[in-house]
Amino acid sequence: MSLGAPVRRQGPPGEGTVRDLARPGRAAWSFPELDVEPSETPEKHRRRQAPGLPEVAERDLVRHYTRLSQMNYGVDTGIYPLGSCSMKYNPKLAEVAAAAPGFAGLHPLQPDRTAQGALEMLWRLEGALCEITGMARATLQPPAGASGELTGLLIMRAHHTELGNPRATVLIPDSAHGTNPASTRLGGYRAVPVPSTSRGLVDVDKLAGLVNEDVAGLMLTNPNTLGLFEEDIARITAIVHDVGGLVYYDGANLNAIMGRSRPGDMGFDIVHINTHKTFATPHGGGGPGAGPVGVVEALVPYLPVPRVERDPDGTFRMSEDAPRSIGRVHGFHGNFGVLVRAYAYVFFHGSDGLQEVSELAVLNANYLASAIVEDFPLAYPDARPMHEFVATAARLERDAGVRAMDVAKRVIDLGYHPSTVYFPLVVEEAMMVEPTETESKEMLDGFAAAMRQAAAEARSDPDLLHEAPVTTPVRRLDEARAARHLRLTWRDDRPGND
Amino acid sequence: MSLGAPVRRQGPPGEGTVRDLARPGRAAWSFPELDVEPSETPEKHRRRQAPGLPEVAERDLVRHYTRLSQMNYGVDTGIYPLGSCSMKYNPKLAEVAAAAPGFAGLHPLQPDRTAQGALEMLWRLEGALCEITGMARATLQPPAGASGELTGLLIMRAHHTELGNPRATVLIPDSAHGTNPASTRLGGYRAVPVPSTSRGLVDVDKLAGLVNEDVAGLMLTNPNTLGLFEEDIARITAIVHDVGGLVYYDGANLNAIMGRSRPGDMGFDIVHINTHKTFATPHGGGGPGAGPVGVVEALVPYLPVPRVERDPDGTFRMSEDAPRSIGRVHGFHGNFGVLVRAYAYVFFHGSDGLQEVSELAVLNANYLASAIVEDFPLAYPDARPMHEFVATAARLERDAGVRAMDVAKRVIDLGYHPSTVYFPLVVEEAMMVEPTETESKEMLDGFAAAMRQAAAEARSDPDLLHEAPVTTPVRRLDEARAARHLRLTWRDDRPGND
Amino acid sequence: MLAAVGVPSIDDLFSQIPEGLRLERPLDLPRGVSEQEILADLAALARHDRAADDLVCFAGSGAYDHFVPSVVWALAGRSELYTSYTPYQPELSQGVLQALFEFQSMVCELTALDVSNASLYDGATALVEAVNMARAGGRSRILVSGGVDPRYVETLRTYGRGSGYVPEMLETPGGRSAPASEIDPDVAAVVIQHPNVFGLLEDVTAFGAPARAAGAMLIQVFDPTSLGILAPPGDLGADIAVAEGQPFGNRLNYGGPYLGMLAAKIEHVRKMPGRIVGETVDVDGRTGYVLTLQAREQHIRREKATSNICTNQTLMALAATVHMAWLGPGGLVELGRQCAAKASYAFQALTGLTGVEAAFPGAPFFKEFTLRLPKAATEVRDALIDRGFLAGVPAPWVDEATLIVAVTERRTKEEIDALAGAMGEVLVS
Amino acid sequence: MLAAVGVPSIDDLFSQIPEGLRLERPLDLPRGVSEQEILADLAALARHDRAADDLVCFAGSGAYDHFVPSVVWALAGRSELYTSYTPYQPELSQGVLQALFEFQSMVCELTALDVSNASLYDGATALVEAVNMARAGGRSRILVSGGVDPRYVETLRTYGRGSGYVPEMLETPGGRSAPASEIDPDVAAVVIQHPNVFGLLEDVTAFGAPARAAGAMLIQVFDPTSLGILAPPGDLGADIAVAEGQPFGNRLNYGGPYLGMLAAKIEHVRKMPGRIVGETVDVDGRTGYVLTLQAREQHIRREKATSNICTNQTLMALAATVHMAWLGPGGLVELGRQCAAKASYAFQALTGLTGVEAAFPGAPFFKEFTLRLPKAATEVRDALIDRGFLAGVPAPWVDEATLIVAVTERRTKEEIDALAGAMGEVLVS
Ligand SMILES: Cc1ncc(COP(=O)(O)O)c(C=O)c1O
Ligand SMILES: Cc1ncc(COP(=O)(O)O)c(C=O)c1O
Repeated sequence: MSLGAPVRRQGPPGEGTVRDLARPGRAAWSFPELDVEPSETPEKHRRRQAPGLPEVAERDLVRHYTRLSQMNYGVDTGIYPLGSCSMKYNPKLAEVAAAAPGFAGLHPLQPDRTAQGALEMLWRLEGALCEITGMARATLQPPAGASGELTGLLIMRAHHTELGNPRATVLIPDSAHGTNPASTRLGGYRAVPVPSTSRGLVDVDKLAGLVNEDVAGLMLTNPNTLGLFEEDIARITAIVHDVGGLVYYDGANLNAIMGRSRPGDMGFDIVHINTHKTFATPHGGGGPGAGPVGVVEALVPYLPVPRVERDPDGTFRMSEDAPRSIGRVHGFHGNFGVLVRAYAYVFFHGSDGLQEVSELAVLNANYLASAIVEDFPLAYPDARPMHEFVATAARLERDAGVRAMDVAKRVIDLGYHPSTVYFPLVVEEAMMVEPTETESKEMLDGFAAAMRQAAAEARSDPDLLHEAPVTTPVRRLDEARAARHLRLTWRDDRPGND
Repeated sequence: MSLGAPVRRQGPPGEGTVRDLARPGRAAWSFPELDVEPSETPEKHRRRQAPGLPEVAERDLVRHYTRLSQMNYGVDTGIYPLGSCSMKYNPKLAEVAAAAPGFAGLHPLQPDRTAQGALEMLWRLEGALCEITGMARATLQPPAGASGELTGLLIMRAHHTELGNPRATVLIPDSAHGTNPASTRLGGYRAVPVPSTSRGLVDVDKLAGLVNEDVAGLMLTNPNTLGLFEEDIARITAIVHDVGGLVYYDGANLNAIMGRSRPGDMGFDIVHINTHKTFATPHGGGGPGAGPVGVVEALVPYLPVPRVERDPDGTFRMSEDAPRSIGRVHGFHGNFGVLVRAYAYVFFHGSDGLQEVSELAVLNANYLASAIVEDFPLAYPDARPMHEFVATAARLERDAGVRAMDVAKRVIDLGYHPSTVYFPLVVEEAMMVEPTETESKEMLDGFAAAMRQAAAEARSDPDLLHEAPVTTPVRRLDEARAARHLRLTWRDDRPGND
Repeated sequence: MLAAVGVPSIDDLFSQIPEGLRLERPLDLPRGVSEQEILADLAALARHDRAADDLVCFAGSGAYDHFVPSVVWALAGRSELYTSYTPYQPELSQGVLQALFEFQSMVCELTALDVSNASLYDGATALVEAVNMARAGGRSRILVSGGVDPRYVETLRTYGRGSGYVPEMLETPGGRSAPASEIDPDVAAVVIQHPNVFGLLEDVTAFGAPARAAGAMLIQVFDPTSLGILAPPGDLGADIAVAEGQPFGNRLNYGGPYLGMLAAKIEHVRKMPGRIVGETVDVDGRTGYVLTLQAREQHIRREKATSNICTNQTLMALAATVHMAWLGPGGLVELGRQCAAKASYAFQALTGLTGVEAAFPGAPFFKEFTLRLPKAATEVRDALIDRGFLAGVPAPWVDEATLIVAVTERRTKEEIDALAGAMGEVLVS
Repeated sequence: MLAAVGVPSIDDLFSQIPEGLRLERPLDLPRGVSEQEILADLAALARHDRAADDLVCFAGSGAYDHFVPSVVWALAGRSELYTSYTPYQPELSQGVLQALFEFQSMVCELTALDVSNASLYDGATALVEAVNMARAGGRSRILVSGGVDPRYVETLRTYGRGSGYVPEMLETPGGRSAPASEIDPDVAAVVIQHPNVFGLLEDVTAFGAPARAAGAMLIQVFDPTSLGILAPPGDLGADIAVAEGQPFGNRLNYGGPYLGMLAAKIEHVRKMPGRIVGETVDVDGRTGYVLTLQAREQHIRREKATSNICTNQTLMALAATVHMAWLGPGGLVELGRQCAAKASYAFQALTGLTGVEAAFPGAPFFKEFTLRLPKAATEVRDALIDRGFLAGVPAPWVDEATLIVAVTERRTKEEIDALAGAMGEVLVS
């Protein structure tokens, strides 16, 4: 029995795209009668024929997208234990807070004195994030984690450049998230992989061998992408600092240690936070997020502009004046609406609540790990995982020819969203599970039971898994064909026709 | 293929009631720390043990009720052609309008000068309703149609009482909606049925024979509950007026004639309007609605209090001063929030739009009737139906032993909400269909195809219909058992256990 | 489509309307406007109101400014529920039906009574329905405590004209009901409100005892927010309990839509008005929910129905269901505790003002209390509006000087102190 | 649960954290509060802002006060969409995936280009991505028209530091771009904004011709609201077109979350950044949607990825999808028509004021225009705020006197006349 609302096939294959609902002359739009003289668009600038948008009534829109929504799974319908993604329940109060006209209706270029509330909110949130991470100041401008990474790397670059040499490489553990190396390249650096030990931790000796004057810094997440705490973190950061390098903290896993430990105290110089992970701002199918970046005192001058500053008289302003700043990383002030939700989450939970969030996240992950370990052993059994763990289906693969993806698809038929699979890349048949603090014991038990059932079925009836899912609106989709016969808009002809 | 989002079984039987999700110590609530001294509840007034409400987290609530919502069919998911109910698409703008703090946060007993906006809205809406119905003044207080009926009957009673004799009976066509006779009794009158002709219209000669000094009035809807326009309405109202009776217009079908004809011009003295039908205010699973009642000049003194009045200086007030009023029919001012939505609908559509609404409603009904007439003949084929029509499955019943309800259940499996069945009671195997103006031709075609398919299957494979539905979260429910082994709360033991 | 119908024009579809009755002119209303314009129009109207968000609200008397958690409308607003109709096809309506079953269950948990219906229009009309239930037994007279909200009594009086009774009022010396005496066999019910219109706690059991001994029913009007700390109607001997359910999940909305709650002893179930949901099983044995005992209702029983109600307040009941589940036992107790504590703090603060007196000294109350002011209550109230407070509701039916003040959990100590300060100024000015 | 895990206490779960690194004190933040308090706190903050609802908004420069129909968030807010993640399990994500496919389709219909991705962060970062696409071919230089929004140029400059380029600015005599000349083989792309930062219409084709002849790409920054009446980027020869998608479905939100749109010719598809949805079929031949060409992305290609973007602005893209479908062709044309007409009316009204001049007399514009004022623009803007208007955005990077004014379909003739009146007063005072 599932505790959520699994996504089920709705019988008839559905009505196609919104364009298939269109009928000439139908319309949902309405505008006031034009109350001034129409103006002439110069001949040469005119559009020749109106764009091929669908002609539909509001009623058609509502039914179409309501139907589509029912073909989608979200945190509001059940557990969403994607490792590394921290899919938490999003408290509804944040939505009410963000809808306030004083926030939603504010133009980004309004003069500061008409936006004091927004500025104060940003100021307080920056302060809270600095306290949580142990940083001196932070920018709230980066619109997502990856953007925060690049911002951090550009700060790193600015720092080294001022010292005369931007340096050439950035060290990244082989288990790192893909955005780390990708951001590194965009920061103008070459990514050099740092091998992990058999215990899944940074190989400190090898690291020592890798550092040199060419190394701009090291990017790390702690707990790392395997969900393990880098116990030697103090030595690690010291090693990098010794050659003048900076250490970057990928905050995607910050939700494991809030109130328990702080990146700043571990020796990190730059920290980004994924508000949409740590602070439960809704992912909305893949975004928006926000990726605030905190830095130590010495790096403050490089933070992007504009920044929120507080004048002695208590008024707030957006300040552009920061000659050593890397500049702006977003067209305006970042994803403000997301930051309002992060503020709501942070101050609703408070110092005690945030610590509890991390404690429960770690407890839930360990409880779930222990519930499925028989069938899905930990990839790195020697260390205790924190808020997430990486299990492996390698044995099932060997014994029954059933792969991690097959298990995931079967779990879907059993009513749950499966874990991340095949990440981190360094683990074969990886299943990376992060329940987060918001799941109940019953839900964890239900999910674990589904995983164990899938494992048992893998041995008794592997085709059940190979064929899965069978209950969903569509079954396994032909991704190869999607890439071979590109149909990226409704104007391209269908992949069917080949 | 269905154009909506049919309700489908979600696989696992579900998690039971919200109480089954409860765990001791779990909670969703939060309140500020009490900032004053606690007070003592006198011993004898104290509750001994806390009520057995469920202990659940907000997350549990969200998933539970989200899941329940997905087991429900609404206008937003597809056509809802319940005859007499006028289930129209509800424009989303009305929701935005009603949420304005100036409306949603207003206390009903605030002094008038702090509620001028609300009062002006009510004043304008009353004016519009009077224009649409041809009445002199109206009360917006009745919270639903039935309440409007009773209000109207009490006005009738007050009128006759002032003339010396409340009179004893009210005439009601045999095809009338159940609330008419029920309200009549509560108004202190005996309901006397008026027979219909074979053409489905009031039998005027019989009516003439029924009227006398004992008759307080006649209740009628026009078009009547069979969807037919009472062509002799002028004579009918005259006949009643001749004996000093009043004629009451049940406005449930007003949506057929807006801008085309007005009850006032037909000779009606009292009119109620179902805003949740005619003006598309959402039914919310069975309510709320609003049942404003308009009256002719002579009956204005009897309207309920308080009433909105406009002073010469343009300010508005709630006036209690109306000595001949029947009094109040609701604790406050009626379903204000519903009236805001009705206002939005009325003034968004305007004079032209409202007329178009009626024209399309009638066109859609006639189109749909013609599309299924082969299999489901009109109960009264001689007259052209207006916004709704009553077909009959009597032939299917005779030929194939398939009843109207079986057809309805099969239509559910085909992805649509069926029509009203077994109403009006005067028609055997009645299927009363009201598509409303908001359905598209494609939707009407899809629904008609489903009806025809069901009729064909009734002959080829009747069990398919007897067994239906098979796709829904639950199949046909044992209503007899529900009434025999009452389980009306989770504290009663289950009907299963017998 | 016209072709399929076989008529040349739209006008032909209206040919049944006799010449003389056709409206030959457009309706005298503005023409249709755009979404932008109608929203601007209504927003402009709403801006002419001063709502509980900018006036600190101490007004009660049947409608209260309680906190509505964000989750309530996030769920009650789900469009599959919001845009559905009365669940006549249960297979397509299990969401609404199960939620109503949960509503009934929680109302019974609150009231310690056996059965609840699926909502009525509001508190006042719920009382009318309760009285109709009581009178269904054949007895006629209705005795009503003077502590019952006058708006409820007016509503009773209105409907009594049709049903043939006049509510008979009982004295309330000191603001509280004396036991209803001289109950003759024609008394169908005695009605009491607890906490009463003055906010005072009543001795419901003592009030009801003689009546019940004489075979009349005891009807209690209750406040659902009080039932975390106050003994429930069922324990006080009520046969039927009714309430205004607004405080659970519903904003003030200038008086509606709210919801009427009605719960009763099981023996009265077949006399109950409105929809009732029951649990049953489907042909495969799956648990499901249906509207049950429909033989009570107008669409089946017509003039013999227990009530004429059809459309009710289901959506508000759904909101109340989510709110009750959000509260749980702990939250409901805390809610009552906070209302009571803040009300008594406010009572101390206001009666501490020179010239302000408790209307009923020493009488215990819940979240509302009654003051006698040294000036006209309306005058004081109006002056306080200019200072940003909705100080309460005057009770002209008592006298010029009486003001009824309500304090919910939303009010802070600061707000209460500020009200006291402002009232102090107003009274000396 | 601790038992199952086999540890005696929560602390043991954190034992891996070395002594010295444990935070031995609570975080220096307020303790948690109730929902009621956090909502009150944020509402109080929001009340310190003066939003577009009470200031009549003539500010633009990249973010516009367009009308967002009620239906947009009623649908984009559906929680199954709202609380879902990147659709890595397509069988559970067809709703989001199909909606994004429709988004891509409509963006291509708008721009007359072949392919669109599923959104980027915003307009400025979309331009950065477009430049990265252009530079992927090996060429290095980026020439940028002086008519491109300076905030976009600053953003380019920031990211250029990492990627190794400095945007080179081109002259804009009279506020408009001259054809980009002297294109050497190292020029990767020329960038133009049309309508440009001053609101003026550019001759995109002429500007791009020499560059394209020299094998460089033409990148156009466009305004989606203009494409009902203005020729689309595809017809003007753009290889890549980017835009700030905010006007479709998104409130102003003090600058975000918005969405970046990026569309291109099909030959560039494998260089595109971010997610792209493709249609395919499932094992039963049913049509379905998946993320495709993922080999471009960071989670597969890591440092070789075309971009580092992971989380994007899907939710905003869903809102834009609903808004575009709400508009349809007719609505989009009318939207453009109204913006243009009201802007030119406002232009007449304001340039009619003594001392106020058009910065670029006679140059055609769309919904935005640039004025030269007889006083400091910030001073005038501030004075008008006290009169209830957000009169526009000063352009100090041009000079003290320059004000850029935007007029959307939401502005009425009355509001425009009132602005003109008020500005007249301010200028003489
Ligand atoms: C470990 C890690 N780092 C970085 C990121 C990138 O963050 P975003 O998706 O917000 O750009 C993610 C997101 O999945 C992540 O899990
Ligand atoms: C013809 C008719 N009259 C009266 C009513 C009662 O209206 P309400 O349900 O609003 O009380 C209805 C509602 O179904 C109806 O169809």
